[in-house]
Order: sequence, then C-alpha cells, then structure tokens
Amino acid sequence: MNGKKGKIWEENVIIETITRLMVPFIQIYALYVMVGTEGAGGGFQGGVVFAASIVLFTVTFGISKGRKRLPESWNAALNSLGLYLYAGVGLLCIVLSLGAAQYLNYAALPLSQIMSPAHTRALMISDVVEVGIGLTVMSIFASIFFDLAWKGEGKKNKDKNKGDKEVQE
Amino acid sequence: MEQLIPIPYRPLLAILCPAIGSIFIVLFGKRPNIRESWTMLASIAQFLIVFSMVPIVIGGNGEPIKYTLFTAFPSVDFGFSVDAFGLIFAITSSFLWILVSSYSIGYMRSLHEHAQTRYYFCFCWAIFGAVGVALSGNLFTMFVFYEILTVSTYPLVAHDQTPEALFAGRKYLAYLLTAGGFFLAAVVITYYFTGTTDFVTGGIPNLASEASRTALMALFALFLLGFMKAAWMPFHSWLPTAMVAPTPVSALLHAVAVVKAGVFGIVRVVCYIYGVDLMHGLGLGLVLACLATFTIIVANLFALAQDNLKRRLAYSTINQLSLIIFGVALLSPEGIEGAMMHIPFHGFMKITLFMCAGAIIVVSGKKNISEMAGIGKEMPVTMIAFTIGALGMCALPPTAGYITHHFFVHGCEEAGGTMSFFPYVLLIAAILDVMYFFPIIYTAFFAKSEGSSGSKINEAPLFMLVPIAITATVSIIFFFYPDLFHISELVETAVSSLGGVHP
Amino acid sequence: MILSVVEQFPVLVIVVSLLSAFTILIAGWLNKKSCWVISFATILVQLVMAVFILHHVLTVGTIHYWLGGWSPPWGIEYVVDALNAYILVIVLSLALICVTYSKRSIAHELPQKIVSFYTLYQLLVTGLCGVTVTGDIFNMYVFIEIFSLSAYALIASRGKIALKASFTYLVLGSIGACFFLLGIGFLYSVTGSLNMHDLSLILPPLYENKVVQAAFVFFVVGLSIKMALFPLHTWLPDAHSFAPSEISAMLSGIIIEVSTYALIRVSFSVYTVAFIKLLPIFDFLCWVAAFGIIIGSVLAIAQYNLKRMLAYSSVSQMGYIMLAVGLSTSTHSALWGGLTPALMHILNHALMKGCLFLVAGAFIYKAELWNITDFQGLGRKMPYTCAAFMLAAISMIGVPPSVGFVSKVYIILACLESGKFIFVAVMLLSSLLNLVYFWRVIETMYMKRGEGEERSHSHSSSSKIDEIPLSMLIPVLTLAGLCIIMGVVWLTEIPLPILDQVNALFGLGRYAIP
Amino acid sequence: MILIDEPLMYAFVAFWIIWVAVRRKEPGRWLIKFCEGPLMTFARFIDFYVMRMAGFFVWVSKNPMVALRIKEKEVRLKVEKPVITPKKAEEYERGLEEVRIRYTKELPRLSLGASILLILLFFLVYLAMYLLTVH
Repeated sequence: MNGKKGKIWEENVIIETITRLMVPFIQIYALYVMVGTEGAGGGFQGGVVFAASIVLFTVTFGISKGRKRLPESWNAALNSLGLYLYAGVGLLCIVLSLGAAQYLNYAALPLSQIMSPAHTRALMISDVVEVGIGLTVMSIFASIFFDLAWKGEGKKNKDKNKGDKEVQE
Repeated sequence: MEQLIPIPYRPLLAILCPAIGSIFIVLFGKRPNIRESWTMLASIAQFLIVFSMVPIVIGGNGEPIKYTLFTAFPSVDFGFSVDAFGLIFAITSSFLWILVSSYSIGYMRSLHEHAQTRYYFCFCWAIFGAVGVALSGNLFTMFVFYEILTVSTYPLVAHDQTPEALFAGRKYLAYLLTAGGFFLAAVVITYYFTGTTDFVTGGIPNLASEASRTALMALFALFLLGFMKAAWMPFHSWLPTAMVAPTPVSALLHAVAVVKAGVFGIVRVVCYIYGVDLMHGLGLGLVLACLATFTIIVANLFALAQDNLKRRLAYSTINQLSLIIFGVALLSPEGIEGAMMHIPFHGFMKITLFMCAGAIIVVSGKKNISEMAGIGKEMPVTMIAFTIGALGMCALPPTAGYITHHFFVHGCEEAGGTMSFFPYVLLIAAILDVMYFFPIIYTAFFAKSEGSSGSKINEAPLFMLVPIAITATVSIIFFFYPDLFHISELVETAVSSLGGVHP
Repeated sequence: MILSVVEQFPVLVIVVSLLSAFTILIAGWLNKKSCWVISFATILVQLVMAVFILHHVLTVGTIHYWLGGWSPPWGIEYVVDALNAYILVIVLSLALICVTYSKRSIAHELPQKIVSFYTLYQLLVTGLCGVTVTGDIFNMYVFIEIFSLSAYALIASRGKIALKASFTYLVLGSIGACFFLLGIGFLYSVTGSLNMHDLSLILPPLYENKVVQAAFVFFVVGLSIKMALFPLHTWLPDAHSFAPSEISAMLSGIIIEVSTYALIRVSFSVYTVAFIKLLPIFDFLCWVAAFGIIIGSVLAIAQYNLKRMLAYSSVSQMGYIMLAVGLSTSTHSALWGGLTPALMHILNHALMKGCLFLVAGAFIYKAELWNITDFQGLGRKMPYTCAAFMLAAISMIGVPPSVGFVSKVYIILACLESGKFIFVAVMLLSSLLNLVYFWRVIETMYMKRGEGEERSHSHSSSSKIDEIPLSMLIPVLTLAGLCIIMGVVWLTEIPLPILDQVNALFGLGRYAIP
Repeated sequence: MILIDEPLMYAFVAFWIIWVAVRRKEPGRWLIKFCEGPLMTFARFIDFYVMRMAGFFVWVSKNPMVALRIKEKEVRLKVEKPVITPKKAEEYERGLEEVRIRYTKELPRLSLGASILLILLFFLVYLAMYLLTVH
C-alpha cells in the first residue's frame, strides 16, 4: 500500500467531522427506508443505505478502524441473523400453527387477540421480514466492500494444487 | 441329499459354491493351505450338487429343474432351468474344476507364481460364470453369466503382468466384450421379436412368424458374432494369444469353460431358440457347416506351423470347437448328439493335453516342441497321458474322440443331401490332426535328445500328476463306457425331444 | 386446508438447508469442526424428509404446497409428484455421501476454506432441492441460479487454474441461465402466468404461436448448456477436473442431472407431449445425443488425467440420458416406454460417476496422483478403493448385473421400439469405447507394477496397504456396492412403479394417447 | 460312409508310422513348410494390418484435430513431392514435424469464444428448425 504501512488516506478534519455527523443520520434514514413506510418493500434499499454508511466510515477512518467497528465475525453473524429473521418467521408460522398453516403464512401467527390476520400479515412483511432482508443486504454489501478493499488477506490461501500445472500442460 | 437340499434350490446352490468359496479364498489369502483347501472344498461341493441333479433330470423325462430368482422383464426371468444339455456342460466344468484345482496347487507352487490369491479368486468366478451359463434358463440369464465369465477371466489371462500378457489380456477383452455387445443386441432383438428369451425345446415357436427371413438371418449372424468365444475363424486370434496365461488357466478356461461356453451358446441358439426345423428352413445349417469346415481346416493348417506346444494345442482347440459347431450344423439327431457329447469328451482330452504341457513346463521349462526330444523317457506318465489325449484328438480308438467322430459321420449320413459330402472334410481334418500330433509323440519318445540328460525319471509333483492320470483314464473309459457320469444318457434325453430329421 | 406433516416437508427441505447454510457460517467462527457436523446432520434430516415425501407421493398422491397460503397462480406453489420426489431422493443421497466423504478430504485439500466450503455446499444443496420441488417456473430459475452460483464458487475454491475453469463455467452458465430467463419472459408475455401447471393449461391453444415456440427453443438451449449436452459441453471438462473431488462428483452426478430434470419438467409439465410431437425437436435431440455419446467417449480416450477422462465420460453419459429422453415420446411399452430409461439412467449415472470421482479424489488425497499412467501398483496399495473403482468402471462398461447394464438394455429396447436401429449400434459402440478408456485404468492399477515394486514371489511380501481414511472409504464403497445392488434391484423391477407413475403423470409410455 | 471314412484314416495312420519308421522323417514336409511359410506370413500380414488399423483409430482419437492435420499434410507431401522443388519439400517436411510435435503437446480445448459461438450456432439450428418446420 504505497510503501507506507496502513495509512494511505490523509487525516482531514473536515471530512472526519462531517462523516461523524453524517453516519448516524444515514443510518436512521436507512432504518426509515426499511421499516418506516407502510407496506412491503424497502428492505433491500435500506440495507444498501446502511452499508453505505459503513463504507463512508471506512473510507474516512481507514480500513482497520472500519473493520474494528464491524468485525468479520459480526458481519457473518448479522448476515445469518437477517436470514434467520426472514426464514424463522416463516417457520414460526408452521410451528405455532402446529403444522396447519404453510410456510410464510403470516396470517396463521397467533396474534389474533391483538390484531386481525390481515394486519399480522402486513406487519410481518413490512417490518420483520424487511429488517431481516435489510440486515443481510447490509452485511453482504459491507463484506463485499471489505473484501475488495482488504488486500493483505488473499495471500494466505496457499494453493497446493500441483496437479493443475500438469493438467495445464 | 434329497432331504438336504430341496431340488429347486440346487441350481442356485451349485452356482453359489464358487461364489462363497471365493470369499473365503480372499479371507484366507495369507494362509495358502487353508486358501487352497477352500478351492478344493468349493469345487467338490459344486460337483456333488450338480451331479445330484442328474437322476432327477433323467428321471423327469426332459423336464427341467426350474428356479427363478426374479423377473427382469415380462416373461424374462432371471433364473435357472436345468435340462439335460445344460447338465452335460455343468458336469464337465465342475468335475474338471476339482482336478484343475489340484493341478493349480502343484503348478502355482512349483513356479512360485505371484498373486495367487487373485488367481484362485478369479478362477472361482470364472467357474461361477461357466456353470451359470450352463444352468441358465434363458438367453438373458445366460448373457449375464457370459459377461461375468469374460471379465473374471481377464486377470487370469494377464496374470503374468508382462507386456506380452497385458497385450493378450487386452486383445482377449476387446474380442470377447465386443462379442458381448453383439450378443446383447441379439438377445434384445430376440426379445423384441418374440417377447421371450426362454430356451424352448425345438425353438421359440413364434420366432419364425414374428420376424422376416432376412431379419432372422441377420439375427443369427449377430448371435454368431456374439459367440466369438467359440473361436470360429476369422475371429479366433484371441485364443492363441491368450495362451500366455498360466497353464491351468489355458487348460480349464481355454479348453473347457470359456470356449465351451461359446459353443454351448451356439448349440443353445440352434436347438433351443431357432429350433432345428427353422434352421433348416432358413438354410442356415449349411452356412454354419461351411463356416465350421473352413475353421476346422484352416485351424489345422495353422496348428501344423506352430512350434510352441501350447499354441499348437490352442489351434487344435479351435479346430475341435468348430467340430462341435459342425455337429450341430448337421441338424440331424446324431450330429447334435455327437456335438453335445463332444463337449465333455473334448474337454477331458484337451485338458489332459494342456496339463501335460504344463507339467513339462514345470519340470523342464520347455515350451517348444523342437526342444522336447526324448522327454518321454524322463516323464513317462505325463507323455503317455499326452499320447492318449493326442489319439483322442485324431479320433483314434481307444479314446473318447473315436465315439464322437463316429457320431459326426453318422450325422452327415443322416442329414443327407449336401451334407453327405462332409465326412471327407472330417477325414482331412483327422489326417491333419495326425500330422501335427504324431510328431510330438514321436519326438518325445523316439527322437534322441542332444544333451545326454540321461533317462532319469523326473516327473511333476503328485498334485499335478494325479489329475493328469485321472483325465487320461477317463478319456479312455469314455470309449468303452460313454455313460460315465451319465453323459450318454443325458445326451439322449436332450436329443430325444429336439426332433427333426431332414433328409 | 389442513396439511399433514409430510406435506410441510417440501418447503422444510429447503428452509432447513438454507438456515443450516448460514448457521454453518456462524458456527465456523466458533469451531471449524462443527461445520461438517451441521452439514451432515442437515443433509441427513433432509434425506429422511425426502424419503417421507417419496412415500407420501406414492401412497397418497402429489403434494401441492402453497407458500404463504397464497393460492396459485398468484402465489408460489411447490408441487411434488413422483418425478420430483424420485429426483429429490437421488440428489440428497448423493449429497449425503459426498458430504461424508468431504470431512477428511476437505480438511486435507482446503484447510483454509472449510467454513466457506460447507456454507457453499449447503447452498448448493438448497438450490438443487429448490429446483426439484418447485412448481413455479420463475422460482425454478432462481434456484438454478442459486445452485449455479454456489457451484461456480466451489469450483473456484481450489484457486489458480480452477479459477479459469470456474470463469468459463460462469460465463457459459450465465448464458444458459439467460436463455432460460428469456424463455420464461416470452411465456410470461404471452400467458401472464409463471405457475407451471397454470401455464400448461393456458398454453395448448397457443402452440402455434411463434413466441411460445421460440420460448421452448430458449429453454432447450439454455438447459442444454447447463446439462453439458454435446456440443455445448465445453465448460464441463475443466470444471469437473479442477473442482474438489466431492464437488466433481456432485457436478457430474447431480448438477447436470438436475438440469436434465428441469428440461424434462419444462418439456412435459409446462409444455406437453402434444406440443413436442408437433415438432421434430426430440428427434433432433436424439441425434445430438448420439453424437455426444460417441464423441464424448472418443475424447475421453484421449485424456491422461483421470478426472478429465471422467468428465468427458460424463458428456457421453449425458448423451445416454438425452437419447432416452428423446425417445420417450415414441415408446409405449409398459416397461421401457416413456421416461423410464432416462430416469433410470439419471440414478445410475449418479451412482457410477459419483463413485468414480470420489475414487479419483482418493488417489489425489493419498498421493497427488492425477494421471492414469501414475497409477501403477495402486491395486495392491489401495485395494478397497481400487475395487470400488473397478466395480463402477465395470458398470460404466455395462457388464451385467451392474446398473450400467440395466440402463443399456432399457435404452436399447427403447431404441428398438421406436425403430431407430442406428442408435442401438451407437449404444453398443459406446460401451466398447467405455471399455477402452476404463480398462486402461484398471489395467494400470492392477496389472502394472509400480516402480521398485519387485515381482513378489510369495504372498507374504505384498506391499503395504495404504488406504484412505474410513470416512472416505465408506462412501466410496457404498456407491460401488450400490452400482451392483441397484442393478439387481432394477432387474427385479421393484422401483419401476415410481417411474411408471411419472409416465402416468405426463401421458407417456403406456399411458400415451395413440 | 463309414466304410470309406474309417479305413482311410487308419490307412493314413499306418502310412505315417511306417514312413517315419523307414525314412526317419515325417511325411508331408511340403505341407508343413507351406503352413510355416506362406500361410503364417499371410496370417501375420492380416493380423498386423488389423492391429495397425485399430492402433490408428486410437491414435486419431487421442487428438483428432491435429491427427487429421498430420494425415492431411502427409498425403499432400506424398502427392506433391514429385512436382515440387526439393527445397519446398523440405519445408513441407519441417511443417509436418512441427505438427507432429504439437500432436503430443496440444490437447483439443475450446476457448470461451468458440464455446459461445457454438451455443449461438446450436441455438440457430434449433430456431431454424422451428421456423422451417411449422407450417
């Protein structure tokens, strides 16, 4: 990385300050996109916006700091968590209805004391599922960004495929 | 026996003997004595079971013992149907297996051969295939065993693992598996035409009506190609090449099991698929007879030119196999009778010859006839046995060969027409036989050996000598008493129901 | 509608697998060894479910599962009939065997990438199951992409030249997927529906429509690429030979077969026999397949690298399957009519090729042996592995009573019935060619002595046995044993009623309307 | 029939034995010579060519593209050799050598572009079939 270890960015007070200011707002906006509106949709976009905030942070403060905020393990965990939310709610429908309803049949969730089946459906789709999608998208985008930016790791994979050469010949 | 094993299970059990034996052989691979006693045990057990079916089949008046494992296609069972003809082949191979097992022990140990476990293992499976072919009740089952036989003999042919042996193995497989392809096609087409592949005495009834004349001709050609194991010319060259195998293999497989499976198949197809009448109607008998005659003569001419004893015997085998085909091609009861009888007779005689050749190799390492001057004085028993076998090949009394030759000549007469010309062919063949077998005997007994190795008697180990003596004796007994092992009774039972004399 | 537990299984097979894929990702951070356990357990559970599904389908009838309770054609519907259930069981069985095998082999080959390997593997299984159970054509496309993407990544996982192979596959696979997607688009533009059953109801009056016909062409071409039908097989040899062996086994044994399944599904469930009989497309496919059979075998002879050789052999075997599919509309026998030979060979090929690739992997695992010429003396060193190879190779050649033999007989009977004698000759020739290239390997393994290995005169001095670990050996031996056992089972006609149900579904074989 | 057949056989056997006893040599040397000489040569000739043909097929299948090119060049060299200058012939031979070297090295492998071209061709064939066959 340009000979110097670690730092290729310039410490710039203006950028840092603005980033510090912007990131929370971007993230709140992302949440709004995800769940703030009524009806389905927005999970993906919200996730992307959220990832953008992380990207912005990393660009400003350097990759190691960025990685520290969102460690790889966390990334994997969030990634899976999103999917768990999405698929888990679907499974809940089966489990809570004791197998009577289909997968993703949110109307079957036993929330009838609180709201009507139609409302349950809407709530699940627009909030829970969207959050799940958002989380996964966010973590995937972040990890793509880190993978592209993080150069040093690639060397670790030693390929011991001697056969390849022979085959190539 | 009757109480011990219920009759219908006997064919299955007979087949299973070598299969089970092979497992124990592998398990005891590290302890030669136990391993080899398993071979002996399996072979004896198999022979006893096979033999126990003889009275039932003869008593049952041609009614076969049937055992079906499962049905593979509608009206195509995977199962056995033991009739008189099948029993002849089964008895021959299972009895000779006992002798060859003993002979193998002597041979393999004397030569300190490698990979003996593999050898015995594959031998078992080869016998499994051969007896399976003999007892199978339809073409489909037969094909299955036929292929097993091919594959399991490959390691035996290539046993030496020298480049030459590997080449022979490859050639062997290339010929025989190609043949298998043709055979499969023939089986499937037969099934497609008639809806059955069962062996029916006198031929499958609706075969003639379902297929056109040309189709039947083509189908027969496919069958013939499929039975390349019978080594008819010009598709014979795998057999002499395969002689690089250890001698017991040449003896049992290339004198009895493998090649006889091919001939057996041809007889089956002629008598039990096409039927004598249809064959005659199509004029295929004459075609087959011409093919056989060609092979008989040319194989003999080739045999004349060989100096390597085993190769000469191989060409003699080709000749004798075609003699069997010739017998069937006559399409007359006596001809077919001769052909069926020649399967065990030739088996016993040729195995004697091969085992003698092996004994010579073990004792003196000599493979070529020109080196064998005076060997008769060193190994009198072996060479006397060889002489008996050779006489049999030349169809001279007092050996089994005379009997069948007699049948063939009668068969020609019976068939009449063009066929009555063929005894002269047999005569020429016999003369040629004399021309290449007698010199061997002459060289062995009367020619003077160059080195004065003295005339000290130096015989092969008893493990080898005893089987040789037994087969040679049996070859002579057949002359006086063809009903040994009920062979002639079985043949009569088989032929009596075939019918069809065509003047 | 009240669902029985088994009727929930089609979706659970996929969801469980998907969840497990991401669980592996997390668990891998905590303990790398847990990845294999989770993957194995999941696939085992899936297999059990698949078996239940198969049983349910056979005894009760087709399962229709409406996701989220939305009724088709608006909602996505999973439909499991005899065909899917059968394929599903095959997919999961081989997946289970491969995952068992991978435990040691991946730890040895890709120690750095265990977590990602199992995650991707589980995703691959998810995709394959998804394609199999879905009754919605767009959903099928999505799952095709899921398994393809995982396959690209898995092939690339060994790095270096595998990357190139993966890239070729990626490009060609994407083109194939594009064709498939275009086909879907065409159909949607005409019918406004994506549900297969719904489409099959709407389409018949539109069969003369050029768009509908073009859509079929798109489907055929797209899936032909995916299933490596000659001459669109060019991605396959590299991909097969450079992937980790268990992935090669999956690629050859399952992935291309599932693509074939997709083609069968599209041809007979979306379109119908009536449409196919309208056009000579299946005749054309027969010829293409016949050429593929011969040329694939010939090219296999040319290879020295075992895995490459097996890959070309797969091209030839796909030809068998496609030939059988091509003949399916013109055969009416109760036994070999319709799709029976094709479906039979799908299972058989999975068994044989799975076994062969796993054995090839075993040689690489043990001694980095890639080339056939290096196999000298292996028969003594690795007796069980070589015996397995031998059994599978014998099956490929078609020696009875192996599975290959049964396929061969059934396909030949089908050829005969449809009067195409030339294909009988092709089948026979190809089994000879198979003999040429497989026997070469067997000969080297058993009959040629290794360097420095003296001709041992007695049995005691046989060289040391150096076998692969048990967790790899058991899968290999299982597959090899199945090659023979299934052959006998096929001959006993026990599993044929399943295939008969498939024919009944599509109106093929003896259910065909003359 | 037997009347003729069998006595003739015994007669021959007797003749053979007497001949050997008297002449100390086997009768019918000429036949054996014929078999060992011309007949075996002929048989070997046939066998050799059959094996060579089989070998040729295997050789071609190992690298069909290059093998065909080698054959083509060989034939061309044979045909044109009498008419062209020695220098040119040498050039030809060099070309042939080059291809021969490539035979062992280069295995047929299609590039990505060629594969895509194949796909398109394949697709066109299908499409053409449709548009031509329907109505």
